[in-house]
Amino acid sequence: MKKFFVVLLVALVAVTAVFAGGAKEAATSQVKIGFIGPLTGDYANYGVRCYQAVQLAVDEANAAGGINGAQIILYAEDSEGAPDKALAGFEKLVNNDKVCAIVGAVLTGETLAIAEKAQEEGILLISPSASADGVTDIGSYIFRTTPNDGLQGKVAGYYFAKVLGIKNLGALYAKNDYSQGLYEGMKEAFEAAGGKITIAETCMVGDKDFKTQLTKLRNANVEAVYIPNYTAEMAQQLEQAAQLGMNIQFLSGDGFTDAQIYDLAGDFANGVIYTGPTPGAENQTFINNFKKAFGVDPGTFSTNAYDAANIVINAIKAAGTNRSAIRDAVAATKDYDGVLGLINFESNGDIVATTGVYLVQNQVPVFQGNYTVVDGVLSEVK
Amino acid sequence: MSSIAEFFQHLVNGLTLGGIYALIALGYTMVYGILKFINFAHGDILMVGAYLGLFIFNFLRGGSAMGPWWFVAFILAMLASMLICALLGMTIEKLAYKPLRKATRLAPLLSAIGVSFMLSNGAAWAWGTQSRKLDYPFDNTPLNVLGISIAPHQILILVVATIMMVALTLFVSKSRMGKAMRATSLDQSTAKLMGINSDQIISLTFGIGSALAACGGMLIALDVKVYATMGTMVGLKAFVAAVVGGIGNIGGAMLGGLLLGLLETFGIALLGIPTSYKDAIAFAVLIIVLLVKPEGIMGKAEKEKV
Amino acid sequence: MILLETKGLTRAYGGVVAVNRVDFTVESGLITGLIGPNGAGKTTLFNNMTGLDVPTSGKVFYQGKDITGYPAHKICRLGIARTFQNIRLFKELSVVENVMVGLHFKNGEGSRFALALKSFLRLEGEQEQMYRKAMKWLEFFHMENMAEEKAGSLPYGYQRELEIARALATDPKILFLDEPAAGMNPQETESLMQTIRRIRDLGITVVLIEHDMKLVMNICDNITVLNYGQKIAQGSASDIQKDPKVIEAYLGTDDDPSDDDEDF
Amino acid sequence: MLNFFLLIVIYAGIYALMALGQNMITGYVGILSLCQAGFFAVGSYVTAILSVKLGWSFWATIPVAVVLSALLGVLIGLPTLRLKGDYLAIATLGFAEILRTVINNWDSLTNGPNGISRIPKAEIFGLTIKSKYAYIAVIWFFVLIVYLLFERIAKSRMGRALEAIREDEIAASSMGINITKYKVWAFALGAAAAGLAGCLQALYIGSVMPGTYVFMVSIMALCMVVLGGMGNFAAVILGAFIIQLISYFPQMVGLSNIIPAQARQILFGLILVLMMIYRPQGILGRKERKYRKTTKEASK
Repeated sequence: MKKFFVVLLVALVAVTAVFAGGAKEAATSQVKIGFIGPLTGDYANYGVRCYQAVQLAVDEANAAGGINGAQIILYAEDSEGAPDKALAGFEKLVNNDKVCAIVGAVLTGETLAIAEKAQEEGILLISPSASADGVTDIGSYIFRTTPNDGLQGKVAGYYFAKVLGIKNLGALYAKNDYSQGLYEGMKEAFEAAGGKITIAETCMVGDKDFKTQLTKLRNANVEAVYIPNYTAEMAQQLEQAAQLGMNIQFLSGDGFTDAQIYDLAGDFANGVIYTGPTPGAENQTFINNFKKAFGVDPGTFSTNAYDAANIVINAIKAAGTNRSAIRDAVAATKDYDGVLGLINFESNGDIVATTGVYLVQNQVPVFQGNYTVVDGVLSEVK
Repeated sequence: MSSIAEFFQHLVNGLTLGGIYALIALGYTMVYGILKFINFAHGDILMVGAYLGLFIFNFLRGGSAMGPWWFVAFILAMLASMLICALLGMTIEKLAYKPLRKATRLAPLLSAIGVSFMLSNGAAWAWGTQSRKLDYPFDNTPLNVLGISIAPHQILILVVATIMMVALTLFVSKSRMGKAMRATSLDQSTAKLMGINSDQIISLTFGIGSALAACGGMLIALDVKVYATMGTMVGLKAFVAAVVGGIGNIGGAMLGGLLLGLLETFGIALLGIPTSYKDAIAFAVLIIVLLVKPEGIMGKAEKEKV
Repeated sequence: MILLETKGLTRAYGGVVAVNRVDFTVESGLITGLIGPNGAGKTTLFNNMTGLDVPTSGKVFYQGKDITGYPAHKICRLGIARTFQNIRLFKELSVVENVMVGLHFKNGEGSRFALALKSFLRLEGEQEQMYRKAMKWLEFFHMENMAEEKAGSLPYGYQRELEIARALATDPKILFLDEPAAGMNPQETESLMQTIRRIRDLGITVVLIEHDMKLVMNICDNITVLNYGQKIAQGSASDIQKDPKVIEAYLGTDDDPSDDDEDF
Repeated sequence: MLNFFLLIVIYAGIYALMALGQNMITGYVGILSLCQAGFFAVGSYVTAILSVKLGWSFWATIPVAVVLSALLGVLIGLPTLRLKGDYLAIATLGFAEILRTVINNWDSLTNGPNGISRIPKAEIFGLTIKSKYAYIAVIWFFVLIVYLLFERIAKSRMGRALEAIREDEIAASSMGINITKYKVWAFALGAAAAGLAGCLQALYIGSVMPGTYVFMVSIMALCMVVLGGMGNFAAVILGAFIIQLISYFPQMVGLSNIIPAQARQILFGLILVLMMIYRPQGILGRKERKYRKTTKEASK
């Protein structure tokens, strides 16, 4: 009766022995970095795209000779979008693989869960996408290459009110950290700038039918609708809005930077104004390389992940594999010229960022300017 | 509610959503009716069907411009996808469920969850995690009727759901196979004594249920795009719809689906329930219906023999 | 003395009236038989008296108290126990455990909360006590050597007896037996008759549904006959055997289409 | 590797509590409930809210979480426990989803989708619980307590009543057992155990977010019960340990560096199917209670 159990145990032990033995033979001329993000489950698409971007950065660095001759090895762990799984991945990267820095995690919640442990362990954690306020305040080892929701929302709010002159705005956001964070940041700024949110509708993550919400928005007579969400959901919303005969200005956030939106939404994307990172000179090269490597467009946070990986790689080049030295080197990053443009970090680990504004015309985003908000005043950065 | 037009707009939206639920619920209710277990993998078969349909459709239409051929290609793709999914469903039944006929009720349930895992993650592995668009096989410009916008694909969904329901009802009530199915669902061992090969019938039921899922998958794909986890929530809601309508009852599945779609829509639109509680509405309805009439709206009560 | 009686008890399922205004009385200390062709409503009447079913109209009185609509567990606690037509043992539990379930609410004194607490804290002693009581009942049926076997694995006849033992463990004043001799051979039936008499001698009133006329006529002090849900006769064995209505009911209903109504 | 193994021990402990509760509900009374994730969430959030927002000590949050989960269990149990089999399963699943939706939307209390983070560590005798060994000690201490408690209940008259209900509700009620009361009791006990698991999860992870408490968590708890052996509390703990070992095994041995993440999930699905086919009664099976050994002679 217990045969099954015995066989299972023997198998587990055997495999453990084989792999544990194998792991020890690792060559010395290797530099290990880690990645954590949702690679399966509902958020897999965002995690996988970030992972691919990091992989691309690592491959490119290795092709260019690695770090002082040493090859970089990327260990990726799946968080499934849940903090406990993220923590397990973190433990494994830090204790088993002994990576010297980690790019991740992708979602705010899971990042918050591992950030504290990263701080305790003293290992660099640089998230490409955890945009909620307060993430980097957990400690000195926590960085991110995405502007916090506060900034992006602020620019969006002031831009909508002051530049576009919108007085009366509707919103449709998802009840998840990213979407709600952007909405709340925007709302605060928009209302501070004298605008009014007439109607705010929400949806659940994974919802694909927004007709009810859109019908309510349609009948609320607002001047524009803000839809900060992920790519596929926004494509869906734009298309369903068109099906409902809504002829209204749509506004969005950096979820729109994923070129896939044009595959999914096509012409429905035209006319949308959105905020997003300002592209650096290398942006197009990155997009082309990404497509060549993985056969798909980079996702919303791929650029952030790619830059984060490169910043880590550069820091290791400069400072070696000591974890705290890497942290210091990253903090000292000065005008890194990435695909996001020039990158610097604030003292708390947030990216010093400006937010670009784009208008989609004929399925191509047209850059409208680069903005930041200082003391409640929107100013264009040239 | 600002106008009558808005009311009817919500009605149209609710009916389409309900049509989708109904379509999937049909497959659920058939399988449940015979095997009495929740086939959690049903939603994932739907997803596989949508992917296959997408690939076949894109292959068939090649580089041709949109026209009548696209619609033909779409229908052909749907039929092909239904056929493949029927085979897939039968294979799954044979490998993962058939050995469990005599085990506890929990065994097939967990086995189905295992299958669901394998299908959805397998799809993500093979076909990537990004959403894909299934192009409309026709001009989908919404029709404007008295201020109500109706997209042609919404009409298609309702029409196909109705056709499927009628066809299924006829099949189950009139055909030899259908009668054997009903007999099997009532009492497997007696059906066996009557010379009905119940294994074959169960396999066939799975085939039909899976084909229905594939058909639903392709129609839903028009509405929600194609991605690896597309079947999970919609599958669960469809099951809820099947239970609300009365499980094992084809008309009930249709009714439950439409009811659920309408309630989700009007619950938000009329009753002012926050939209983020949309999923909760479905489950609340389920619980209320089960408490008032545990066998579902159109189901028949079975009293335990004492 | 009338221990239990129904007054105008009616139970209808939709249009089908399974039991129709039946007045049924159980005299204390006697063995009462309830007979009738298949589908006559006997089990339905049982279910309505033991709380497994609620009458459409009419009342059930126990020791003069209206107990209509009481849930089954309450009725059991009043001292009314029963067995089932299709044996309903706790098959995965051992034989002695089955009887111990019967002792569930009876064993010990005081409030049920105190009982539960006592059971929780002074486990061994309490269980030991229950075990001994249960074994006593098994001895009554000469089944003590099967105590640790799974109830589901017992031979059919023993399962029937175990069901009776379990019911007796609830310390009832009335015991309802639903076709206790069904499926038994003549020897087994004979021994069952002895057992039923011994139960009566314990001071327990017995009510039984039975098709085995020999058994019924032999041991029942009082017999009620149902047909089509209605009471058609009541009296001693000899009265019943002579009653023309009863004779007609038994001879004339062989091809009665409503045969399967018994299952309600 | 050892460090990672310790993590598995911690997670196994947390899930073992949930599985013990599930076993009380499903293994003992035979109620197919899919609601453990909901009670797990309630426990986690009670600890998170009380300790972060009101500054309570971790230990003080435990009784509140346990009682609240149990009350919720009663609240959910009273209406749903009348249902049978899969209907009950789907209704309880519905309740779990509703709970999660409420948590996700009640921003003022739960912080909505962002969850609550930086939950303070617990202290005991002036020492802060920090190391993995300390967590293991605390978590498995609770596992032991709940195990002993449940095992005790199982052996008492209540345990037998619950088993009787599982075997045959009608017969049980005819034996004077108030089946509704016992079912609700069992449900509340199971819920309380899951709530306790939630407290410990919140403490160890240090943050809570709605995305954790998905339907899969309930399924995992159920798998642990089935794998271990229904109605067998010790086996269920073993089941929890094995399932966690299987699901984190690729990470522990570095297999996750080689195979893609999806393959790991596919493997898990496959194991689930194979497990059901080859050993549906679990590793140890149902525990049979012997009150007194019958001697061979006695049966002759």
